[in-house]
Amino acid sequence: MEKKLGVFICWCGSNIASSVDVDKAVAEAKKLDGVVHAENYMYMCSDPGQQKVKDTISEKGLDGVVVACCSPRMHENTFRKAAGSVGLNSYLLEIANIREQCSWVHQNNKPLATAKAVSIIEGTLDKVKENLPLETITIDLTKRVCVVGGGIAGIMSALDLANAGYEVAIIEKEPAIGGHMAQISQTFPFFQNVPQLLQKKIEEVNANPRIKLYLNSEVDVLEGYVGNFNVTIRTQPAFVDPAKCTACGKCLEVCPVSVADEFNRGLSRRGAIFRYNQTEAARIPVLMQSDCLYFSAAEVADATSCRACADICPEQAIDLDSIRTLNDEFVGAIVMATGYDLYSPLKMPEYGAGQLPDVIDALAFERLLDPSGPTGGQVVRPSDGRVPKHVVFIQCVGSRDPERHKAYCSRACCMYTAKQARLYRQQVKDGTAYISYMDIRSDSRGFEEFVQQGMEQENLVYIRGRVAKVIAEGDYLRVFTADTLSSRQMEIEADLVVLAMAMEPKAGTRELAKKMNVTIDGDAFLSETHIKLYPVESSTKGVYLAGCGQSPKDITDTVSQALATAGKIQLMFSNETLIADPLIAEVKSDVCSGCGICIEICPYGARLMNNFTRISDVNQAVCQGCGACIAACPNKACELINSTSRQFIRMIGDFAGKAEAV
Amino acid sequence: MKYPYFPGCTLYTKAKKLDDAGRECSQKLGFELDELKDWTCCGATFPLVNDYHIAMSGPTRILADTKARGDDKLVTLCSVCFNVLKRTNHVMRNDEERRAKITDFIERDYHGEVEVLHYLQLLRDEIGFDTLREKVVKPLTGLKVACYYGCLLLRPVKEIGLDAMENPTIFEEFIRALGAEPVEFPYKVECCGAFQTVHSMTTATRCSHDILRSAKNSGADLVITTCPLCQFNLDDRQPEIQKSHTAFSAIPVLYFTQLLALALDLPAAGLGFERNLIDPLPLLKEKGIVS
Amino acid sequence: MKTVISRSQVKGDFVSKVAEISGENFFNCYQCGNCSAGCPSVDEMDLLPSQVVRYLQLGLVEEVKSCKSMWVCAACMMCHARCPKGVDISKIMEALRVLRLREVGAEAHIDVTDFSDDYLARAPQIAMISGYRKFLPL
Amino acid sequence: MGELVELTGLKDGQPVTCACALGNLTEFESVPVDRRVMVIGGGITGITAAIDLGNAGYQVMLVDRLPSVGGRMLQLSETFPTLDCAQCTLTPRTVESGQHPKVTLKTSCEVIGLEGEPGDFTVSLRQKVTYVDWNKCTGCGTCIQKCPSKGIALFERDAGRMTAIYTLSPQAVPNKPQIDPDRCRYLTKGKCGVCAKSCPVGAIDYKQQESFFAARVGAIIVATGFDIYDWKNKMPEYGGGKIPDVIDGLTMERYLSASGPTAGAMVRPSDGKEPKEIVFIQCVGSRNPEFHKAYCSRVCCMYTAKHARLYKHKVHDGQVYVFYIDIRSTGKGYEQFIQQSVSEEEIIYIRGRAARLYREGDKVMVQGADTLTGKKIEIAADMVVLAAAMVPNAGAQELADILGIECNADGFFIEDNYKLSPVETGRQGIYIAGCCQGIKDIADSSAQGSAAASKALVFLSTLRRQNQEAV
Repeated sequence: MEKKLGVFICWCGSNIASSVDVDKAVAEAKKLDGVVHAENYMYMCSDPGQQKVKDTISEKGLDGVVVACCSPRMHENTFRKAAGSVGLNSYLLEIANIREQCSWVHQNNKPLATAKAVSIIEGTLDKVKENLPLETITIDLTKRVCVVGGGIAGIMSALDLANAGYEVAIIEKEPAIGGHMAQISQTFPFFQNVPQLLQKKIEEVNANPRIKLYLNSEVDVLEGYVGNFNVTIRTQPAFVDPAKCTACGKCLEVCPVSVADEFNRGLSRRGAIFRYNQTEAARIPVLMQSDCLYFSAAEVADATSCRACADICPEQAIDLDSIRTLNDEFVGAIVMATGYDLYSPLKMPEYGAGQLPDVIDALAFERLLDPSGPTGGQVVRPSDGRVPKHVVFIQCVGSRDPERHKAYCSRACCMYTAKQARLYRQQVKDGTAYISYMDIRSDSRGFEEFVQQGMEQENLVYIRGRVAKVIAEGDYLRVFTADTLSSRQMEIEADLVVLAMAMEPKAGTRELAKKMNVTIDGDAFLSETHIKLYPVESSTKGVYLAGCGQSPKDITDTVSQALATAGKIQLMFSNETLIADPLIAEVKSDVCSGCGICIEICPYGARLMNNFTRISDVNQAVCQGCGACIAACPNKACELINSTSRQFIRMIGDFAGKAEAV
Repeated sequence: MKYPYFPGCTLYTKAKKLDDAGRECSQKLGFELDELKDWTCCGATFPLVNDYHIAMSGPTRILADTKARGDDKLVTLCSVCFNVLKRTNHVMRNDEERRAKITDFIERDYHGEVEVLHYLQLLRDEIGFDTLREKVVKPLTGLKVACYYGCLLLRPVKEIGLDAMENPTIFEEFIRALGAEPVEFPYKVECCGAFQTVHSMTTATRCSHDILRSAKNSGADLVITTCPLCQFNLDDRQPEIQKSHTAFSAIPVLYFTQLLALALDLPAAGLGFERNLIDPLPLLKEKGIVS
Repeated sequence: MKTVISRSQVKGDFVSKVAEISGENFFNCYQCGNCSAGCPSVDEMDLLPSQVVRYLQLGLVEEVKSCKSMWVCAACMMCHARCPKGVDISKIMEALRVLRLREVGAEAHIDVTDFSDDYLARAPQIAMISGYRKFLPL
Repeated sequence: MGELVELTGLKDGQPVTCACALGNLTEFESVPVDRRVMVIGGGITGITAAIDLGNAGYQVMLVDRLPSVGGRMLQLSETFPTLDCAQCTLTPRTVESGQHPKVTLKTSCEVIGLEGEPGDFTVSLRQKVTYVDWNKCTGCGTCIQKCPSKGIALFERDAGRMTAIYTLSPQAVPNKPQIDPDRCRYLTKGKCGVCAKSCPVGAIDYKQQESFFAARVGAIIVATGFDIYDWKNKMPEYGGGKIPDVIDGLTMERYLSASGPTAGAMVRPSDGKEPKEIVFIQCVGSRNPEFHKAYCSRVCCMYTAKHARLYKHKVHDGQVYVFYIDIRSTGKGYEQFIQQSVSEEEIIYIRGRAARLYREGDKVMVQGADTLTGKKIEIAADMVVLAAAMVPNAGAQELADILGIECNADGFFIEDNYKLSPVETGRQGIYIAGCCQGIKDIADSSAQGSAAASKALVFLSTLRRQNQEAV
């Protein structure tokens, strides 16, 4: 028996109505076979708009509905919910996209746009005619979370989730949590002591029984799907046994190796066995395999392998032969808090970074300011330890440079540069701080005031112009710049130059994103689903984003985002199971020959060979309804429920027909 | 091995020494510079506006001639000619409309088939600096050389692509191959004032002074260049510089081919040092490079 | 003295012509000043390179036409090499020069008779030819 | 606050005395107090928090002073940097908040008192008079069509007109009208009553009295948002609102909006002509510690660039000038948005404040300066748009006093720690989010809304665990 169909056409303000004649469309729709009702309205998605749909469904007893409006991405759920609320199976409602696919692309041809809109509606109607009523699928839910990245974003997210009663595993690449925040001296705009702030949080993490730390670890493999992820974690060998080690420090003294210390941005040197940083959390030494002679000896012939640290250790806490370990974490949700790196100064040869020791990046300057840093908080020149009297801070180094580097603004640099310059001037009373800038971006509460105070109280000299070149002349640096406000070319003789390097996604983000099957943008930042509505949701259900891995931002905004991910996960965990869309692949068991091609092709691992029946089954929870198997199946044994080949051929027929007509 | 060669006006006269040395060295290094027949001036400046087609017809003709000989490479010694030919070639390859206009006008068929090479590039990519090192007879040991690139050998990077813009190294590698010691100096890619020498002499003088001072401060005994215009500015501006900056002491400015010739033990007499305003011979003698 | 800006002047013929033959979009420039910071000829300039672009953005034609900067530009292309927005100012300077030199009754900016014999004896052809191209009416 | 004393006597289950209150309060009170949260402010931030909490299974009371939720975002045309239509982005959320089984809307409603302690607050509220019985009203809109008295529309920012009985917008949630007593002929002159006559369900009630009720909740989220700085009275140099063709940014949004008073046609207020030369002035009242606000309003740079772009989409031969001090485009994709706008639309950014505006003929003369050329600039514009400073909504200080939380001198609510607890206040169980804590854009606001929700969830679930352990 034929379905009673209704058509609802949205103006979307003038988005659709300006190029599609909505009244004509209604008239045309009414003529179509099976249509018992058609109308249009300014905003069908609004309360009254949805009410119209509901009322008509109940009054006219519709058993098929087409809403012609924007992309189904926007409002399919809205209208399906509405239909469901008045007893129509929501899968009998379909969206005809006449905005993105019609009105927006045919803005100066109203008759054609209208005709196309009608044919889109007709095609969708024909689809609805063959749609089956469906029920949603329920999926089990593991109420545990895995946080990738132990920076401040990961810490805050983990703490909230753990405090809400859920078990959390933090995976941190480095030997200690804290991330880049641990390298920073003080905050803007209130000059708070960062180590103290951070230490409190790290202690909370360590004290929390629900949080499990995987240090020196990375995600090896991710399997499964929302609610049921299996994360395999690769942990580097722990050469030092924390249970035995008393942190006496003897091993540090005997190690013959000396390399640049990454944590101090190369301002100090360390052995192959060393303390990662000065925080209490990192008091147990770590051994860097790549630097250690014991391991390099293996390659070099006639080299006697060094065991100095192992031999000196009074507790026998060092085992040079320990191996890396693999662990599995079974979780329902994942937070990607992978963070950032600074763009390499080596990419800016005109500033001499890498060649001129007194040209350093901003994080290195933070290390100089940190009382527990390599200089005990004294700002001195790396080259000769002199106190610099003239410091030039250069902003937008690598940022806002679409031609050669990064097109985006790194957001935090304006503020931390102002902070660093102010701290420098507070320390070196007779010093001068010059800041080369293009636009001062102090845009959050209290930021503008902070920068203005810097000018008034510490007499920061802001020079509006990009620096062209930095060269060494004698024992000082010559900075070639211009002040676009006084229209002068300038040369500044400086003792120290600090580069506010662009922030870029942490090295390896690209590969990790691939593993987690999360989409990234052109700069390799993790992509959110919708910048306004779903700012912390990734492209993969159950995987959430926080911090600078998503885009550069300051600590405050990072924390807000981290807390938001915790909120989203808590509400996901507030149910016992998850609901999934039933619009997935199905197999005609009588046609399937069990060739297994679909199993190869499925990107989600949703197709499995049933060893008993020898036909290929569909894992309903995993299948995303992408249709790859349908295309691949040589026997046409797979179909997408409610998107069958029959339905599509009919739709194409409709469009083709109209195409000839136009 | 034979390479089609375009000397250009200046190398035929004022910069003969650059040309002679280049040719003689080529024989020692086992390749031949085969001069194009009846070549014309390249125009000396690449037209920077896109409606000045006539200025490109000259260089295009030169390139078309090379193609007509059945060659696919063209070697130059002069940075200016190199830059003009290379950029013209770039237009021929990438700008359909302008290419058509110009080739129609000169009634030649050319689509940028020829590869324009600078002599330095030839040494690096075709001969190889290692081979060069082996062929060196008289290593220029103990000679501290400031390698001055200037503008036209490098910029615009996207079109020239000979080496990096900020920190090029080809010239230093060349000098090391000769057994001399290149000194790093921050002005090696700055401008000498170029053609402003005929318009705003002060510009040329100031620019030259910055470059020479920087080279001296970096401990250089002499400066070498690939460009007759740079050589002219850096060499001939020095008396004037000394007037305004009494502290400034002169420093010889040579062509890279002249040093190459010395290293290959060609007679210094034939290298035209007498044309240098600042005579390099005392220095070269002191260093035991010429007796 | 105040400057009045209007639509007609911003989109004036001269400005459009400069944009056309230089092939550069002035509105790509965000006035960071990098070009002015690295330019070797600034000492002889009355407008900084970045300002020349700025004046063209605002359509301040007279100031641009009469500025010295275009004549002392040595076309060293350092500005373009370092421009974060890829603007080639050497092309804009050349465009300004040729438009001035193409004007009816345009004056010569160098005079060969000024040059001493021994200067001419030593100055390379490339210098002279470039000079003629850049400074003499076409 | 005399009534408060007796109000605090109110207990669970006590029916709400006011007929115009919407939503089933008994359902709200059907769960224990530690599963109830109140969200004050129904903008994008509040709605996000409310829906998050509702989806987490908590009963939420969403309170707003205005007759419908949606807040400022509903007034916007299209949003940066994607140019999505604001209506299309927000209406599904407003609708969801109205239909969500666990969210109770309390609009035209104000918080007047707070008692109790974290985990068990008793909030007293005033239900304002609407002169319409919302329980009877079906939102058919007949009254609005029939109402004879027209006047300036709040929602349209003076750009459009509305009737004395009105809903804020055609998409209002809840879609129930209320009467503006100052303009209603019946309430002012005592005769008319057209709405009462035309109402099919007799929902109009001219005698309606304001009423009070209390609600017990475990936690409170404050998201009261922002308002536009009163430049008309405070900035005579920009015409003090006397020059018709000088409008502020939010008004410009209404002109650009497809559902706005001009249905999206770009015309100027004075004579309905299409402006060919339009000047945007940024930092109007912002970054001005001497006379106005010391802080930066953060979003003006972006929405001005957006305005310029949308204007050019409508007026292809128009010329845009933007007076600015610094261009601040720090969000994801923002810098690229501005650079693209400038290059493609040939927008002229002039670095300097405009000093003064005055009218000459039908032009608005703009006196400014360009600090890059070092010139004093004058432009004869057809229209001028002011990116006026954004300020916390009126009554922020009072609300802070009621809730016992802190406000800074500018009236922004102060968080516990700027870096690590951006949404917690000095008082446990009370959280802040969105522009009331500091001006921010929609993306950051909605993220903070979720963050505040998370904090409330953590606080209440921890509380429950402790109580269970205590038992």
